[in-house]
Amino acid sequence: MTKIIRTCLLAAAILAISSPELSAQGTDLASQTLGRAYWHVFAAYAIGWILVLGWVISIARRLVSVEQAMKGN
Amino acid sequence: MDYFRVIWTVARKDLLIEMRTRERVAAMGSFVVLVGVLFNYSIDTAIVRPQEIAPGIIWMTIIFGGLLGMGRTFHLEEEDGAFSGVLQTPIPLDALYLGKTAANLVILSLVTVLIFIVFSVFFGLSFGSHPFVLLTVVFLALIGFVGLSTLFSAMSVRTTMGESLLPVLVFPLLIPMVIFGVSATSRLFAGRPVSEVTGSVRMLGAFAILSVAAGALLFRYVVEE
Amino acid sequence: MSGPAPFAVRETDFSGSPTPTLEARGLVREFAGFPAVDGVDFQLDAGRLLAVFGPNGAGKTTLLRILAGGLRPTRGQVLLDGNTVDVGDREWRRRIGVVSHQGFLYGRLTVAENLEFYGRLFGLSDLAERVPERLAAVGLEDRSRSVVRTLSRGMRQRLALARALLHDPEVVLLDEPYTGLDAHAAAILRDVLASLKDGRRTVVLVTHNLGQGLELADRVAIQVAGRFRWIDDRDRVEASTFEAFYRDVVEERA
Amino acid sequence: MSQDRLRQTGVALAVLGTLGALLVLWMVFFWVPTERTMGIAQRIFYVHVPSAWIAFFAFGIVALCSAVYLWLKDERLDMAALAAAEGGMVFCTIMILTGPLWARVSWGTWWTWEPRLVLTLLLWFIYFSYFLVRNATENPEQGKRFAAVVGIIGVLDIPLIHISVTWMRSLHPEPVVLKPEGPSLDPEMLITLMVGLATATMLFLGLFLMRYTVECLKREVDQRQTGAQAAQGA
Repeated sequence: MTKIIRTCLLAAAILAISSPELSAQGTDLASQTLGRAYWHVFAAYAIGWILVLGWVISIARRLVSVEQAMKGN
Repeated sequence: MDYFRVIWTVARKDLLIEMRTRERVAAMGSFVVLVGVLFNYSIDTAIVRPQEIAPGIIWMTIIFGGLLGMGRTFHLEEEDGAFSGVLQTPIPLDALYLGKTAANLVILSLVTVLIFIVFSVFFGLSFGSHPFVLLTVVFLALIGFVGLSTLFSAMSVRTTMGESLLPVLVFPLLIPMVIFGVSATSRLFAGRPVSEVTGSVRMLGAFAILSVAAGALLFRYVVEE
Repeated sequence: MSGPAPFAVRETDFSGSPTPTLEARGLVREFAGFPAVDGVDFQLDAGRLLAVFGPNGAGKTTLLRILAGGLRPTRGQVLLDGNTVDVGDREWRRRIGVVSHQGFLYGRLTVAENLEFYGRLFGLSDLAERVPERLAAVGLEDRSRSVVRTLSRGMRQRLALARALLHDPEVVLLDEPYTGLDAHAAAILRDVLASLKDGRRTVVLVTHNLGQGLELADRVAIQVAGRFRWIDDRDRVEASTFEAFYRDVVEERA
Repeated sequence: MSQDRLRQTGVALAVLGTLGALLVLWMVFFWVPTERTMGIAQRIFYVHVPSAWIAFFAFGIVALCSAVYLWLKDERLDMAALAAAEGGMVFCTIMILTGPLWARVSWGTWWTWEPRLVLTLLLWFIYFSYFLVRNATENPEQGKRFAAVVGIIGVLDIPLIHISVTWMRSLHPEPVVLKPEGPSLDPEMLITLMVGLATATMLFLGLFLMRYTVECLKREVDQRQTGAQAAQGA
């Protein structure tokens, strides 16, 4: 599971950094903050995905254990 | 009429016990004095004027010291199962809650008076020129605080975590009291006109009513088994 | 000193009503899904005493707490004179008295203050006469100003008894009242229990002490694992063989 | 609705929500224009605000179910409140963690006493104590009631907390704070935000329903087990 997540994160990072937005930007803002800003945006969405995914996994695990208990009886 | 007699009976009993043992007042009182001493050494009076940060410190002392005593509200009920006996009597549970809240309010008011005395003696604070407004502000805030902490101490005494649970439960809810209490007292200390604190007084009033009403409404779900 | 206690009953209630006074219908109480009381039914006429025997953990105390209105049954109901009573029913609380192995007393208050406090909560108005009278009945008249903490265990039990009966309850519930009593206190308790059998008071006594319960009972029940395994009139039970029978019921040989 | 239907609806909503979340990702990184004054970091907005919405929405469900639970004593209401609280806690955590990321870039500091930030932090702690009291009693029924009381008091106090923190800020204006939802929200930004809100709502409701059905199943299993134990013991 962690492998998949890691791969996804890497892929998304590459996509994000190579996005045309990055080069189109830089006129309005001091360019030295841009890389960091993208990193922050990326981290924010990663956090969102990971936490929701964590909740999904925890629900799924409880579901599996409950269903096993039901079969066991 | 009967309702108020029940409140009075419960409050009187609590105060009678407190007068006999002085457990809670002693604990809170010494806490308050010692905080005053520690506070003196925790700030550099050459840089910070005590008068400027006193309102904040006073309110934090009220909250920490108060919670120290409020957490014990139901301990005196638990020995020999006295509280189960009280629950077997035909009294309305909200009256029971209001009685205990009233007793707590009296005890905490005494401690608060001590806090103000300690801080004025130790740091030579002046409390401004509107003592009655200050009294209203403090009293309203105390009602709200006692209302919440009495309810939650009834809850925490029934959990496995006991009193350590109380701050987690109560502190987030105390933000209105801290913000408006501190703001009003610092303005009064600084001798600002009363019109600047009426908004705070109103908010503290809302906080007090909300806490006590919610406590009276929900108390029965906390003590019911 | 310990003559029949002057516990009066209000005359208006129970005027020989033919309906069962206290009734339980299918009482079930679960704790975390586990049934502590599991389908208890009984009817008890006014003025009679039901003794419930059972081993530890049979759910006797839970049953008593439901009857006392301190615990809501998961299913089933308690009826008094045919009317359902609910937790929080204040009229019901006014009519019952509970004696438990706990005294429900404030250790920091004096003997008289304890009774006065509870008397006020029950809304009694004649406390000035009632309290000394009741203290005399349990032999504590000269200790009324002592702080409860300083009393011996037996004295405290006697005070607890006076407290429970202060408001002249029509229904008295006793939970292992003999636990930890000295001989003197036990004698007083026996006298008080006997005086409660004035034909107008309904009593439920829960105990694992067969002898003391059987002595006074009109009806006898045996509770095992939450259920009444057996219930019958006292005069259908032979006292000499009851112990063996009880053991058979508990171990499911009967 | 039967339990199976609930579960199917839950799964369907969750799948829709996941697709929506992918769409939001694409929109955020490739489609939506960059906000002029706040720059790229403003894109955090599209995960931050929907999370905030869910955190408060879920708390509303918690409080409502808790109040009715105390009143009607129906176990299902308590289970619904629990499921909502769990989801609310997840989204509240997302909100609290993404907030500082944004603040760091646009305001130059990880934490500011921005009222909504403070309010969320306190909301998080109220959620936290909801779970704390729930698990800190020997009698689970009591824990459920305690949690319900916390939920109700929380929802009553939140408006007051909100007023006080907002009022506090008007006293001490922040140096650079610029409201993200200023008047100049581009239509693209608005669309992205709307998609984000819809996505979060679907995701939350779907997972909430799934969590709720799991709790129902759990209770069934518990009952069966104690039934079996009672039968064995008898």
